[in-house]
Amino acid sequence: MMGSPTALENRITFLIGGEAGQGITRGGSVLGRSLTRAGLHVFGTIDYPSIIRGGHNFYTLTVSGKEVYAPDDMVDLVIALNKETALLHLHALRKGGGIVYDERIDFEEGEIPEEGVKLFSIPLTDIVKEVKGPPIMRNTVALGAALALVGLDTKHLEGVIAEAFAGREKVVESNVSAIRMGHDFAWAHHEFDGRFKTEESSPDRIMVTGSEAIALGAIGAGCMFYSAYPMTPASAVLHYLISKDQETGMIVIQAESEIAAVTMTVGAAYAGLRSMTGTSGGGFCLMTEGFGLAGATESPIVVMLGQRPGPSTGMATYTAQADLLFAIHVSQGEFPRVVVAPGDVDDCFTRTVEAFNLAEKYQIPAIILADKHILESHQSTQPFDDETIEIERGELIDVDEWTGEGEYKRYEITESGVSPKIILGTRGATMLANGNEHDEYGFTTADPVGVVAMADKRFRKSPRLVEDINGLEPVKVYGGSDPDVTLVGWGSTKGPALEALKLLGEEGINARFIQIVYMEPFPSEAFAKAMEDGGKSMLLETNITNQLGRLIKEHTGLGFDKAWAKYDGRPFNPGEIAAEARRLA
Amino acid sequence: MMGSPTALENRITFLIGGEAGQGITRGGSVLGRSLTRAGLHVFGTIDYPSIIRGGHNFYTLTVSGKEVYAPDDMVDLVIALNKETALLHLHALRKGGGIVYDERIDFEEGEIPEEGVKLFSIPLTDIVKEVKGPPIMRNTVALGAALALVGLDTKHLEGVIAEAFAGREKVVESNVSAIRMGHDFAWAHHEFDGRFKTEESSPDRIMVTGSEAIALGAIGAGCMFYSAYPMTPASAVLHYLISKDQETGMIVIQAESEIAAVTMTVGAAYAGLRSMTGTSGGGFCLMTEGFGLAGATESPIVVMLGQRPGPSTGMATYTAQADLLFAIHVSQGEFPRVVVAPGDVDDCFTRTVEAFNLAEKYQIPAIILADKHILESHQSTQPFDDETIEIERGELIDVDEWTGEGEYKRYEITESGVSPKIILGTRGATMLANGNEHDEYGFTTADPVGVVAMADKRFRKSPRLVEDINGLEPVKVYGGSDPDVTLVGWGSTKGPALEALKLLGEEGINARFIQIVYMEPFPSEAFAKAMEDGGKSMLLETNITNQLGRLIKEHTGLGFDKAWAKYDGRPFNPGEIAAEARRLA
Amino acid sequence: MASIRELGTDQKNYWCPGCGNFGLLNGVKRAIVRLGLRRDQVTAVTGIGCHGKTTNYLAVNGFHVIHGRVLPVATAIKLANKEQTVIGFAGDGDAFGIGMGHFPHAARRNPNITLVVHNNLIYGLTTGQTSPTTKLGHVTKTSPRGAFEEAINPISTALASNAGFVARGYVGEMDHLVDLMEEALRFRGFALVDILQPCVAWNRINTYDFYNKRVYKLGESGHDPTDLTAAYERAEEWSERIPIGVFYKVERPTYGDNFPVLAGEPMVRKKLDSGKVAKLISEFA
Amino acid sequence: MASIRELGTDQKNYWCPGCGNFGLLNGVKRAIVRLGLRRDQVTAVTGIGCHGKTTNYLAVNGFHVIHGRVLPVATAIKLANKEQTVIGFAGDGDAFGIGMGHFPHAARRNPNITLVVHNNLIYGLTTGQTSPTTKLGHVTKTSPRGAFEEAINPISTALASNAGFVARGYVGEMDHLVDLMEEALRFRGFALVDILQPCVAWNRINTYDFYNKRVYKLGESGHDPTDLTAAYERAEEWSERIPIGVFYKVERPTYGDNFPVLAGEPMVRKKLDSGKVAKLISEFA
Ligand SMILES: Cc1ncc(C[n+]2csc(CCOP(=O)(O)OP(=O)(O)O)c2C)c(N)n1
Ligand SMILES: Cc1ncc(C[n+]2csc(CCOP(=O)(O)OP(=O)(O)O)c2C)c(N)n1
Ligand code: SF4
Ligand code: SF4
Ligand SMILES: [Mg+2]
Ligand SMILES: [Mg+2]
Repeated sequence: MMGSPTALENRITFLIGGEAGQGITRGGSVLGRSLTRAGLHVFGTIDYPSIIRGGHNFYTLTVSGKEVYAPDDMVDLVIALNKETALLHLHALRKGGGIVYDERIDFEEGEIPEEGVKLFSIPLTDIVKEVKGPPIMRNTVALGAALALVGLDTKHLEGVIAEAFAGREKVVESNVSAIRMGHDFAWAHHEFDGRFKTEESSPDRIMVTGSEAIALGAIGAGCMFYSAYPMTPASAVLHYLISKDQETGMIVIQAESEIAAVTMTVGAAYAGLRSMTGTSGGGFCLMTEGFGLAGATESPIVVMLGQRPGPSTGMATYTAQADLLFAIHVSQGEFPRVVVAPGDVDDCFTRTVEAFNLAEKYQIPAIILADKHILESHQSTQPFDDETIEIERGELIDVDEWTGEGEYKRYEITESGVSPKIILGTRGATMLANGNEHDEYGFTTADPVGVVAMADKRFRKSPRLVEDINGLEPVKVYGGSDPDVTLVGWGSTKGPALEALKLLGEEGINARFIQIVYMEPFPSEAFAKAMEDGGKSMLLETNITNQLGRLIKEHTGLGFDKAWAKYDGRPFNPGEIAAEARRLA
Repeated sequence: MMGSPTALENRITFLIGGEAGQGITRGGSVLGRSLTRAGLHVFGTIDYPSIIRGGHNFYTLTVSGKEVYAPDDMVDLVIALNKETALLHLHALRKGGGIVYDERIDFEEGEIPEEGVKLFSIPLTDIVKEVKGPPIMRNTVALGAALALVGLDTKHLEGVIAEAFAGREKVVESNVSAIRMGHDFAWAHHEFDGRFKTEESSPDRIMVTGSEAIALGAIGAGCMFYSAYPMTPASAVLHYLISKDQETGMIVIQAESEIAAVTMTVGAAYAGLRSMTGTSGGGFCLMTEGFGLAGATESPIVVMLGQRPGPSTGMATYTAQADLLFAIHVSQGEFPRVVVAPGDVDDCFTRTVEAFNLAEKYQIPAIILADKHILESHQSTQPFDDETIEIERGELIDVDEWTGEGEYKRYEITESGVSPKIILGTRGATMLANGNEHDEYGFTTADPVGVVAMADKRFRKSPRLVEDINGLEPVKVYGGSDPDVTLVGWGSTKGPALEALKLLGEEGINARFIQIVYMEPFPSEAFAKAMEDGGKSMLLETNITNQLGRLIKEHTGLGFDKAWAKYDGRPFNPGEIAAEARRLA
Repeated sequence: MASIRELGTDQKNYWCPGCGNFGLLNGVKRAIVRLGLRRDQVTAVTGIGCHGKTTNYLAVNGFHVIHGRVLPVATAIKLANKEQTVIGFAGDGDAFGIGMGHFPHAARRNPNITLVVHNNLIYGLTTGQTSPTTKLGHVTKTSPRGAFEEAINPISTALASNAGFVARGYVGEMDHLVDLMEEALRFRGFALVDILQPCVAWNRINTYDFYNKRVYKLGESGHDPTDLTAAYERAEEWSERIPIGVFYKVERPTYGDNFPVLAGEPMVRKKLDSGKVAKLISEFA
Repeated sequence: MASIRELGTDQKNYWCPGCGNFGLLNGVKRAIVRLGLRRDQVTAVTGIGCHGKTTNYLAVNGFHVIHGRVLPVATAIKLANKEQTVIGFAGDGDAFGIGMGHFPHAARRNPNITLVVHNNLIYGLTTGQTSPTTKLGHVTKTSPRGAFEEAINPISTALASNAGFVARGYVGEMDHLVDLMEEALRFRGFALVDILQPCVAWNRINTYDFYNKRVYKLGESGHDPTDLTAAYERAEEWSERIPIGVFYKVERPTYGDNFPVLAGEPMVRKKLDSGKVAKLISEFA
C-alpha cells in the first residue's frame, strides 16, 4: 500500500477519540510528550463539549520531523476508543489511513469503506483485564499499539507514564505492561506505512500548552500574585500556578468572583507586587470596572483574556477571536493600555514577560489576548530560556532608595507621564492611590485645570510606549518577498496560517503571513510596511465582523481582497486556508 | 448705561451660585420654569462637585425670546448666595452685568472692579427673617429681586413655588412674601437694562431635563419595568419613575447592584415586558455581561448609559462623552445592537421611544447614550406629543394569538432573522431562552453547523435594522448649504454647536452642524452625504481620543481638518466653538 | 397537568452516571406533578454549571442565564408574570460564590419563588475546583493543601438574611425531597431548598455513603421550624449528624405584595398605553 | 508614632456639618494613636460614598477604590504587605448592597484586616436612596411608600459568615468607639466594626437622638462574646434597645497563616527572580 502523503514527508496525524471521561486529552498529550522526547515536533489539540462524562471528545495530534504549527486537516491514524469515533472521523481519514480500535467493536457492513481504510483491531479490553487495570487504561494499550504502527518503540511512552504515576509502583507496572502488550500485538498482527525516520530528530525539546507557557512567562517575569475565578479556557493557568505556589513563592488565590479577582490584583499591584488575573469573556465583563480602576490609579496589572465563542456564555469549550474590540475599548473613560495577542507557545511565554514589563514601566494595565485554541493546545518547542528574561520595573523606587524628603506624590506630574512609585510600607512615605480623578498627591479633585493636567500626564506615556512596542516586533512577517498572496491574522490563527504557507509553497504559490501581535497601541506603521508589495490580501479571523479588519481600517485605512470570518467555534485548518489563498492568488 | 448685547436681542443669562445645600439647582430650575411659563425659552445647567454640603455649586440659566440650545459663555446677572460666587464668576460677567447679593456681604476694596459691574445689594437675610423663613429662603428672595431687575413680574414664580409647596399654606405664604419683598426692594432701589420683551413669547411650553424626557419617553413607549442601582447622572430617571409608578403602572426597582439591575431587566424582557435600566460608566461595566445575555438570548432591553468623566469613578458630577467605543463594542462575542445618542430633550423623548421599538422589533439590546450635561440640564420645549408615539412590538405573539400547534421554537430560524416571540405564560406553549449557544428550541448546542446557522440568523436582522435606522434621521444637519465650515458632533454637544452657528451667522460665517444620532449601526452613507461640500470640517467631542472620529474613520475613511477634544469635565461653550470655527473658516 | 414523562425533553442527558442531579431533577418533577401544574405554568431559571443543564431536561418555560444570576432573573420573571411558578436552579458556586451578592437580597425581598441549590460542595462543570461550600481541609484542584476558608453555610446565611423558608434536602431521600419541594413551592415567599447532591466525578468526600450515614430528618427530631435560635443551632450541625428538612418557616408579605400595580392581572397581560404619558408631560409646564 | 494632628491632611473637609463621619474618623485616629503606629504602617482602603472621602482626610497610605470593592482590595494589600495594619472603610451600601458578594467571603477567609462600616442606613453621597440597611417603612427617595425589604443585619450576616470579630460602635459614644476600634485593630483576623453613623442630610429617623435613647453596651450587660447563640439573639435587637460593643470574638488561623510563602518577609520586599522558572520549564520535557 502507498504511504499517505504526510507519512512520506515524515509527518503523521493521530486522532484519539472517545467519550468525555475516557481520558482523551490525557492520552493525546501523553503521546505528544513521548514523541517530543523522541525528538519529533508535535502539535496537539482537543475538541470537546462542555460535559464531564459522555459527549464526543477528540484530540488531534500532528507529529513530524520538522516544525508543526497546527494539526493537519486529514488524519492518518484514528485511535477510536468507541465506535462513534471511528465513524465520525472517517471523512477526515486520509486515503490509506488506519483505525485502531477495540476488537470488541463490531463494524456493520458498509460502515467502513472497504478501500483506503486500514482496520487495526486490538484486544484493548482483554489486555486491560489481563493487567488488571481500570477500563480507562484501554487508552494506554491503544497508544502502545499506535507506536508500533508508526514504527517506534515504547521507551518514551513508558517514561512519561512512569513519571505521571511516580511513587505508585503497581500502577506504573500495569501501565507499562499494557503499553507493551498493545505495542507487541500491533507489531505482530498489523502493518502500516507511516513509519517515522527519527534521524530528523531535535532532542531536548519541551511540549507545553499556551496556558502553561503563559503561566511560566508570569513566573519568569516575577509575578508574585495571581487571583482568578475558574473559567474555561483560562482555568489551567490558575491550576498550574496554584500547584506550584510553594516553588514559585507566588500567592495564588481562587477568588469568589472575577470582580474580586481583578480588584485583588489591583490591590496587590498598588502595594508593589507584579500581579495578574485570568479569565474568559463573561468573567472579563465582570473585570471591566476593576480594569478601569487599574487605569485610573495607574496600577500595573496583567489580565489574561482567554477567548471562547460568545455572545454570553456561548460555547464554553470552543475557540474564537471575537473579543478584540471589546478588550481594546474596555471600561469607561480613557487611559493608555496594552493589548497583546500571542500566536504560539513561544509568544505565550515571551509576550507575557513583555506584558509585565510594559505594564510596570508605564504603570498601566495590560491584556494578554489568547483563545481556547492556543491555551489548550500542546505544542513542542525549544525550552524557554529564562536567561533572556529582562525584568524592567520602570520607575519603581526600591524601599531603600526612598530619600524621605518631602511628602511623596503618587501622581507627580512628570515629563514622561510616569510618576515614580514607591512600595507600600516604605518608611517615611505614604502612598495615596485614587480611582476618582485626583491631584498629584492622590487627593480627589474636579478642578478643570488639574484634571486635564492629570489626564495629559497619563497620555504622555503613549509615545514612549509606542516606541517600546515598535522595538518588540509588534508585527511579524513570515514567508518570502514579493508574494502572490499575503495572509493577515492574529493569535492562534498563526499556526494554521504558517502550515498553509507550506502547503502553498509546495504548489509553487508564494505566500506571506503577517501576524499582528500588538493590538493596542496598534502598530500602524509596521503593519503598513509589512503589507507593501504583498500581492492579493486575505484577512483571517475567527469572528463574524472581522474585528481586526475594522481596527486596521481605523488605523491605516487599508482593506483586504478577502476577509474571511470563521465562527463555528473551530480554529482554521491549514488546508482550508491554502485552498482559499489559492483561489485568490 | 448701555444694555448688554444679549439683553439687546432679548436674551439674558443668570448665574445662581452658592454652596451645596443652599438649593442652587432648585433655585435655578424654579426660575427657569417661571420664565418658561412667561413664554420665554430657557436652558439651564448645573455645575457642582460630588459633595452634599459645601463646595461651590452654580446654575447657569440662559433665557431668550427665541430658542436657546445652551447657556451663554458670559453672564448678565449673577445671583450670589455667598461672596465666593460673586468673586469666582466675575471673569464671566459681561460688561455691564450685575451681581445680586445679600447686603450683609462686604466686598473689600478692589475685589469688584468699579467699572462695568453693577452691584445690586438686597437685604436677603433680613427679608427672610421678616417672613420667618429658613436661611435657604434667601434664594427665593433673590429670585424675586432678579425678576424685578429684568423687568418681569413675579406671577409665574409665585405660581411655581405655590405648586411646589402645595398643601403647605404657611410655607407658600412666606415664600410668596419673600418673593414680593425681594422684587419690590430691587424695583425700588436698583436699575438694570436687561429688560425682557415678552411679546416674543411662545406660551404653553414645558421645561424638562434630559432625564425627565427619557423617563417620559420610556413611559410613552410602554416600558413596564425599570430596575436600576443609583448612580450619578442616571439616578434621576430612577427617582422620577419610582415617584410615578402607580400612575404609570410600571414596576420600578432599586436593585442591589447594576448586575442585578440589568439581569432583572433581561428577565422581565424574556417574560414579555418592555424593560429598561439606567446607569453610568462604572455601573455599565457591571452590566456588560448581562447586556451580552440580552444579546445572546435576543431579549429586547434598553439601557440608558449616562456618561460622566472617567476613567473609573472619575468625576461623578461632571460631563464627558468618553464611553462611546466601549458602549459600541461592549460584551464578549458579537450580536446586533443599537446605540443611539440624543442631543437635546426632544431627542431624549423621541429617541427613547425609537430605542424601545428597535429593541423589540429586532429582539436586541439598545443603548441610549446620554451624558451628564444633557441629563441634568433644563431645557424648555414644546410639550412632547404622545400622539406621535407608535409602539411597534414586532413579532411578539399576543397571548390570544398563539395557535398552539407544535412545540414553540423560541429561536426559529427565519428569513428576517427575527423569531416570533410569545409572552411567558401563553397557554400550551413553553419558551426556552438560553445564553449558551442553542438550537431553534433553545437547547444548548455546539454543533458547528447549528451554531453558524444561529449566528447567521441573529445577524440577518442587520440589513433591515439599518434600513429602519436610515428612516429615523440618524444624521441631522443644521445650517445652510455650501458652508464655510462644518461642525460635527454628537450628544450634548448639539446645544453649544447650534448656538455657535448663530454666533457665526452673526459674523457672516456660514456654518453647518452635523449631529450623528445613531452610532451603531453607524449611518455611514447618511453621514458621508451630509459631509459633502461642507467646507472646512471640525469634530467636537468631550473626550481625549476623539472616539467618534475613530468610528467615522473606520466606517467612512473620512477625517477632519480639526478634531477638538475637550476633557475637563465641562461641556463645550458656544463661544469657544465659534472662535475655533472662525479660525478654521 | 403535566405528567413526569411530559416534564422531560428529548435531549440526551449528559450528567455523569450516578450524579446526584438525576435524583434532584426527579424530585422536582414529582413535586410539580403533585401540584398539578401545566408545563406552561412553571418557569425554570438556571445558572451556569452542571446544574444549569436542568433547563435542557425539564420541559417547562426556561431561562438558562449567566453564572450567578439566577435570583435577579427569577425575581423579575415572577414580577412580570405573577401566575408563573418560578423555580431557580443554582449550583453552590453559582449561588454562593459569584452569585453571593444577590442571595441575601432575594431572601430579604421575599419574592414568591423557590431557589433550589444543587449543593455538591464543588465546582462540577469546571472540573473540580473549591466551592464556597467546600469544607475545611478538602483537597481539590485549587486547594492542594486542603481548603482553608471556612465554608459558607447556606442555611445560616439564609436565616441571617431573613429568608422565610429555609430547608435542606438530600437526593438520597427521595420521598422526603419531594415533600420538601412541594412545601417549598407552596410556600408564599422566598424558599431556599439547599439540596445535598453528590458529585461523583469530583467530590470523593461528600458521597452518597457519606450522607447516608449522617442525614437525619428535622421533622422527626422535634425541631420547631418557627424557632429562629433553634434553626441557627441546627444549621451548625455537620459532623456525625446532618439535618435535612425545614429549618425555618415563617410567612410575611411577599415582594410582589408590595407593588400596588401587581394587584390586578399579570404585568405581561397589560396592553401598552402611550396615552398615560400625556398627563405627566403636562406637569412640566 | 503619629499624633492625631499628623493623621490629618490639609484637605478641606466636605462632610455636612454634624455628620457622624467626623466622630467616626476621630475615633479611628485615636485608636491608631493608641496603637502607636506610624503613618506609613497603616493602609486605609475606602469605597465610594461619603465614607469614601476618608482617604482624603486620613494621612496614612490609602486607596480609594470603586464602589463595593473595599474587601478584595484590602485583602490583597494585607497579603502583599503583611506588616501593614489594613483598615477598610465602607458604607452600608458599599458593603452590603453592591459589595455584598465579598463580605461573607472575606469573613470566612479571615484576613487580618478590619472593616469599618459607616452605617448611616442610607445612601448618602447619591442623595438619599434606600440602603440595604434601611429599616422597614422608612420613606426615602426610592421608597416613596416606605422601605418594604427587610433590612440586612450586618451583625447576623457576619456571624453567619464565620467572622471572628463582630462588633458595633456608635459615634455618639466616643470612648467606647475608640476602645472598640483598638480591640478590632489588635484582633488577629477579620474584624467587622459596624458603626452607627447618623447622616444629618438624608436620614431623619436614625438620628443622634434616636440612638442616644436606645444604645446600651454589651460589655456592661453580661453578654458573653464567645457564645454564638447569644450573639445571634443580641443581633436581633433593634427597637427600644440597641446593643453596641463586641457581639462575638473568637480567634482562628488567619487567611495569611495559610500561605506558606507568607512565613518570611513581606511579599513586597522580595526580589524578583526570573531564574526560578528554569526548573519548572524542564518539567515539560
Ligand atoms: C462569569 C463566569 N465566570 C466563570 C464561569 C465558569 N464557570 C462555569 S460553571 C462554574 C462553576 C460551577 O460550579 P457550581 O455553580 O457549583 O455548579 P456545578 O457545576 O457544581 O453544578 C464556573 C466557575 C462562567 N461561566 N461565567
Ligand atoms: C458601580 C457604581 N455604582 C454606583 C455608584 C454610585 N454610588 C456612589 S456612592 C453610592 C452609595 C453610597 O451609599 P453608601 O455606600 O451607604 O455610602 P454613604 O454615602 O452613605 O457613606 C452609589 C450608589 C458608583 N460610584 N459606582
Ligand atoms: S461533574 Fe459532578 S455534578 Fe457534574 S454531572 Fe458529573 S457528577 Fe454531576
Ligand atoms: S450626606 Fe450624610 S453621610 Fe454624607 S456627609 Fe452629609 S451627613 Fe454625612
Ligand atoms: Mg457545585
Ligand atoms: Mg450609607
